[in-house]
Amino acid sequence: MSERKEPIDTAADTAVAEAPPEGGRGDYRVHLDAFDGPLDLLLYLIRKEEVSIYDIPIARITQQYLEYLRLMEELDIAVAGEFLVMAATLIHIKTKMLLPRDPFAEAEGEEIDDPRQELVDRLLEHQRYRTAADFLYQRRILEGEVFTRPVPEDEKSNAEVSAGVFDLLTAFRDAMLRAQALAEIEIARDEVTLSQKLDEVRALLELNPTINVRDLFERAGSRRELVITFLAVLELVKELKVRIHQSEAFGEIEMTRRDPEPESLEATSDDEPSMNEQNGANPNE
Amino acid sequence: MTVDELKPIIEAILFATADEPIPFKRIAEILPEEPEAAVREALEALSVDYDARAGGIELRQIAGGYRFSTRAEYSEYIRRFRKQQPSAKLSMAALETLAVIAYKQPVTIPEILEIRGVSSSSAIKTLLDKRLIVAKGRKKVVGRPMMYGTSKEFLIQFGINDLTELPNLEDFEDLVTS
Amino acid sequence: MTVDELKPIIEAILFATADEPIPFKRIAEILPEEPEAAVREALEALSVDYDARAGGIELRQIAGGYRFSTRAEYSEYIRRFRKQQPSAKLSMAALETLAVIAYKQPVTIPEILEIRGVSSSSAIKTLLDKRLIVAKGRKKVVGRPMMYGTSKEFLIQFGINDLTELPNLEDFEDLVTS
Repeated sequence: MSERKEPIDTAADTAVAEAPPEGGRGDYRVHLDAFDGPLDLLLYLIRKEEVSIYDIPIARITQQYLEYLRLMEELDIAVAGEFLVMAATLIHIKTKMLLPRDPFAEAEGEEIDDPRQELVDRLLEHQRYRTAADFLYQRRILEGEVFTRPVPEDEKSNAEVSAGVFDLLTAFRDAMLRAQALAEIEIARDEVTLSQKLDEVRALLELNPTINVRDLFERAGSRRELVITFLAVLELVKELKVRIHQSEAFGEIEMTRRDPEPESLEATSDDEPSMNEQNGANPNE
Repeated sequence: MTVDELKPIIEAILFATADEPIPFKRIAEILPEEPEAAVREALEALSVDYDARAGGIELRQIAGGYRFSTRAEYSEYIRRFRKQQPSAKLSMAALETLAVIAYKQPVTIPEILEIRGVSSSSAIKTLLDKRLIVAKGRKKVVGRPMMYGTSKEFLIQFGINDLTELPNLEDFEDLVTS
Repeated sequence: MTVDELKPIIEAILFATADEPIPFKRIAEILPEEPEAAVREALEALSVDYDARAGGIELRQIAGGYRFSTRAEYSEYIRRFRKQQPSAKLSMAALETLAVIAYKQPVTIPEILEIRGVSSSSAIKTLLDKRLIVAKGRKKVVGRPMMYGTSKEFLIQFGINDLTELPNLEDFEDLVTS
């Protein structure tokens, strides 16, 4: 059963406990939804039957409890596993109560275990916590009547939080989710084709006559883009648009633009040759 | 300084720090030349002064610190003035879970389930979101579950100075059986 | 109401209202059953009371309204007090940076940038100032950037014994998915 979401109200709680369920079907639903777990339902039944919590007529209460479960199912209220576990516990206690007591143990004056004892202890403990919850409820209401000096607006805009470890976890999770979303956008953007990559490298070569090939590969945002970059470089070599060279063994691999057109050769002759000489010293094509 | 000289200094500090309860230690640190006993005496004298005046304000000890706040009997006027709604209520499930955590802390989710007889995860989430509880490390058992305890915010929102002020759980028994 | 009955109400209202001075008219509006003259008399009596006490606070008429403020002679103490910063209070940016460092340590500034998507240098400075993080040597990559991790102070302020006590995503899912 889901937890109650409505605000606690002591008056309403008494209503839950005392209102007879012999009303319309709608009333049943209201009452049944209000039980916050099997212990709650049991306490309600004990109060309704006006029996002592220390001497629970287990057969009668078990029967009532099972009737309520049936009713909940009939009304399509999801019966949580905890309610079924309690049903089994009740039936188990009922069976134990029916067994004849060990006459020898009784004769020897041994303490006879009441099969209900554990359940009674749990119910009492649960009751105490309910009362404690009521106490907290009252305290919070009282404290709500007390006001402090509000934090000035200028301090509020730069508000700082006093954080706990779960705030750290939440902040970390948010940052990771954001990073993931960003990465996905980037991957989507980087789904380039070979012809796009070729255009991109050609445009780069227009700006820089010599390109470090490793830099070019490192710019790839994905494995797929890396492969496409590699294919683009091969294509340019094949088209005799570039020359690939490595100045020393295991050194940087560079790619230099070839300028076969006479007019562009002329245009670039002033700054190009020195570069070509340098790089061409140890051609590794 | 005399107690009468210390009183207005402390009053000004507490007044200027808005809604945060200030621990005694932090007040004493501002006045390093003064003996701690004198500072404490001034604080207590100040509190007595405010009680004697029976004005609109009182000096209270809360969440291990000192804080000025208005007296509860004037809340209606302030609410009228601020046009402010009372803070959101907690569900019975959340309050019960909070009660278990307050009395059994540090306590794990399985232990809370054991006591309440019902899963309390969403109540715990609510309490964490409202900063009423905090994680208190892991329990050294199989699975190393997270332990939870109440926060300073819990003390503030429930008007408690420290956890020893909570009534004994056993004292609630009378209410149970009667 | 008598002036003595009005005084604490007005005191509570002025105390619980933010820094702006409250015009007389607004105070009178909260007490529609009371004659304006009585409200004004109570306000003035309150002001006289505060002057007579010569405490840390005074009730001043300023910018056409009434406002409590601390007396100028105690400003030095308030300044001193505000300079102390022993708390784990953090801006959201600093908290998120701390979270990334806590969960990814040791981690470099470029790596934090990668995750957060924004520059975190000033947040890192704040965290270093608050001693929540410490430098953990340089990473053996190009540029040899500094690596950061959480400090012992971090463990103390967040109330955990060691980093394994930090909640993980499963702890979080336990709370959400039930």
